[in-house]
Amino acid sequence: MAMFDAFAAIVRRDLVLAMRRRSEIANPVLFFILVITLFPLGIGAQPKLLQAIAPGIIWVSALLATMLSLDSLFRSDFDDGSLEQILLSPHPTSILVLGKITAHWLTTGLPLLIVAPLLAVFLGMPNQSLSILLLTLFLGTPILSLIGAVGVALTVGLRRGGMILSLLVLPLYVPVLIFASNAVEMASTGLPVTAQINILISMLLMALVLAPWPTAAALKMSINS
Amino acid sequence: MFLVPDLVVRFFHRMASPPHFYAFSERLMPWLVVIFMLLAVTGLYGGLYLAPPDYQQGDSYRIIYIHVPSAWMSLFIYVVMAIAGAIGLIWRIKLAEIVMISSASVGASFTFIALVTGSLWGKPMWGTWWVWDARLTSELILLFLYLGIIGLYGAIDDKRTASKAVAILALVGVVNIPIIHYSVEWWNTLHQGPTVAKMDKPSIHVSMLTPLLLMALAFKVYYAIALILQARVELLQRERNSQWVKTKAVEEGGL
Amino acid sequence: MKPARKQRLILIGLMVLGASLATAFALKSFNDNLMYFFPPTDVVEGKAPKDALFRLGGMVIKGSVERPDKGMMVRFKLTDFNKEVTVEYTGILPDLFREGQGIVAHGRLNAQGVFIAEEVLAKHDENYMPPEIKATLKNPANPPAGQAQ
Amino acid sequence: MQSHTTHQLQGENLSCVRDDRELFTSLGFTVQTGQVLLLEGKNGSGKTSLLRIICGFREPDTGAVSWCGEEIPQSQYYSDMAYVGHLDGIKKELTVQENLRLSLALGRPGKLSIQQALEKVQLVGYEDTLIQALSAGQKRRLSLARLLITHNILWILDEPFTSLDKQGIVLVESLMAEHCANGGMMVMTSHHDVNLQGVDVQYIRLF
Repeated sequence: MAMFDAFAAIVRRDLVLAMRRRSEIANPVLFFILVITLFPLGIGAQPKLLQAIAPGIIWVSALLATMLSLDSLFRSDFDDGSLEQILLSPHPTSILVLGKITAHWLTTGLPLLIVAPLLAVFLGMPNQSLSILLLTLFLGTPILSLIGAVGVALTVGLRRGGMILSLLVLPLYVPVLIFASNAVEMASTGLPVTAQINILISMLLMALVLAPWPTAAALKMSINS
Repeated sequence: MFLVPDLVVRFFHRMASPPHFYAFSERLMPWLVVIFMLLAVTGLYGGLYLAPPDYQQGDSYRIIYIHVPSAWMSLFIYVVMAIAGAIGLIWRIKLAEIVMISSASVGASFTFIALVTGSLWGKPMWGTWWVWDARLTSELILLFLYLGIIGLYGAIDDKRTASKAVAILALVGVVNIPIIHYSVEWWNTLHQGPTVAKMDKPSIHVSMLTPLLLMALAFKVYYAIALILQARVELLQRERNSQWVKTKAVEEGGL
Repeated sequence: MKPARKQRLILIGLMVLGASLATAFALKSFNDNLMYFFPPTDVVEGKAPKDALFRLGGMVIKGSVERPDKGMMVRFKLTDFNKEVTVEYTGILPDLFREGQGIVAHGRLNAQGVFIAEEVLAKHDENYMPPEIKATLKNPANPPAGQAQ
Repeated sequence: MQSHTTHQLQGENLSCVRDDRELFTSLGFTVQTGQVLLLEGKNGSGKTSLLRIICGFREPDTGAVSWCGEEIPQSQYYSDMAYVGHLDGIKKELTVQENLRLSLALGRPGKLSIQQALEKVQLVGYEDTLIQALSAGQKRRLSLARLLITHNILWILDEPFTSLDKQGIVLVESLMAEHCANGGMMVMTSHHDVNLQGVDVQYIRLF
């Protein structure tokens, strides 16, 4: 199917691009690690306290790291005219946009999952909640990329879009933050978390279905400015 | 049978035309102000003087006559914005865009009032200025959504493009508001259950309910006034090159 | 354009599938307990977390409020009309805190099974009425509270 | 239904206001198979705005553009048109071939293969070169090669001769003439004089 070929081609292209400018992958991960290491320094190394707030710290840091990486989602395509070509494609723009978001998640969200266990150990998180932490990151970070795509599509044409972007995107991230960090917290006290996980799955599916539309519409609008 | 729909269609068609809206709103304004004054005065008199003190909260509960209508308006206005945004996106009616963007600052103000009064009420009642409870938190996030909309509109120079951007954002936000609300509610809850919306038997006494409803109406009319005033300014700014605005300016001797 | 139409159908199909799966998962989660809010019964039966902060909700048993060392520390018993839990709290209680009133306490259990509250919040109900009307109403919450003692 | 051999791009009563300035009003045109519409005018006269309206990026303040009798944006239009703007739309971290492959995936396969197209624009031997290493003229020719490998009828070109040398200009002109002779059509802007032999060219002058 030509439509899915186009989707795959976009994903492949963005992955190749990310490989050729590796700092784009490295930056969000480094930021993530850095922010998390700042907490013990700022709060003081009190193992009990750190352990109690570890899920929150990890998730807030993941949220900020994703938000900072959002700008790279459409920036270079906007600057060099590739975005115009994507919008003029006969294939549905939402599918092509979904391809870009997928690649973005693979290069910025997935690396967070890889370093998260290490950081969890730093913060003294109990082992039983580690798998739940990874599961919530696996389900939650794509939602962040999908919602963030709408915001960044709205602001990509602006010269000082960065501040506005955080104002647009962070409030919409609240539910993900609540359910994900709560699931990890509950898991560390040995409580069942199926409800939170089900909700995260549900939100991910909803975001997958809905987010590409406003993103495509916003890109069409942004290309004019 | 077809007479009424036809009239309604004609009315909306006329209203969608900027000069007609401008003229119509000018005639409407004094009436709205009078209605607002009447409602607000009777509502406040009823709420602050006539209504008895509550069996538990004493006189502190009287803040609901400001708090509750503001909180209702904050959500109501957001929904109006999203609907106006959708109309603007689909049918490209300029007036819908103007209604949407003019609502934003009014909505943000009501949200802010609801937050402040809620906080003032929370201190004596719950023992704390602020709790991270479902309604408070989602109201706060609602305020951020409003501020995001105002910020985005300000950041884009071309106002037609900006309206489109804001409409997309408002629609995304309206999908998210229930999700945000329920997420915070499950997470943690302290705020009391809804009072008036219980259809079977409102759990508020009639002597207290009547002023509350009067105040709610007064706030609605106030919103209409603020919206119209904002919309007129916005309209003149956008249409400053059109013939009717130029004629108007000459008539009023401004230029 | 047949292929284009076919693609669009596939796309719509996928979207419907995604949306219905999302709904299914959301509905499924409603069946689970999402409240991190435990009544005294759960605490007594050991269902509440042992080593973590949680919220305990219930009604303050009439006559149970005491200040053992005449200081800021308050001790009272909470009930859900089934089991009861002793709560200790040091600090200023909110206005609406009174006996027979529902409250929410945030804290953790100590080794003796006493709930050490870090925060006590009075949960006022959604009823607003003048005091004289309140007096004429029977309060259904009272008899069980009496039994609990 | 239109027959598949003749196509028509039509603009009716178009007007565009930008930053309070009326760029053009009640502008109309009709371009048919084999024809070229050349937009002329000085900088800021609205040429690019008109092209962007024709692309469907920008909405006209009045009027409409239609393709084969149907108002754009519509899906058939986007599989029949191709656009080269003043931004190349090519990724500098990718090779020539990778760039063209992506264009191919985004559109539908056209008459020429990637190799044939590179021969046409004289970029053979550069397949695996990163775009960073190409000159401005070579980049321009590469972005025009995109037009050759995908299926399209209407070319929309914004200053296609920018940064091309004399030889490049002649080359591109011949590609244009060939495209029009084979049932294509074009809408373009140009500062340079365009020499298209045997092609029916219409002019719109914007002020």
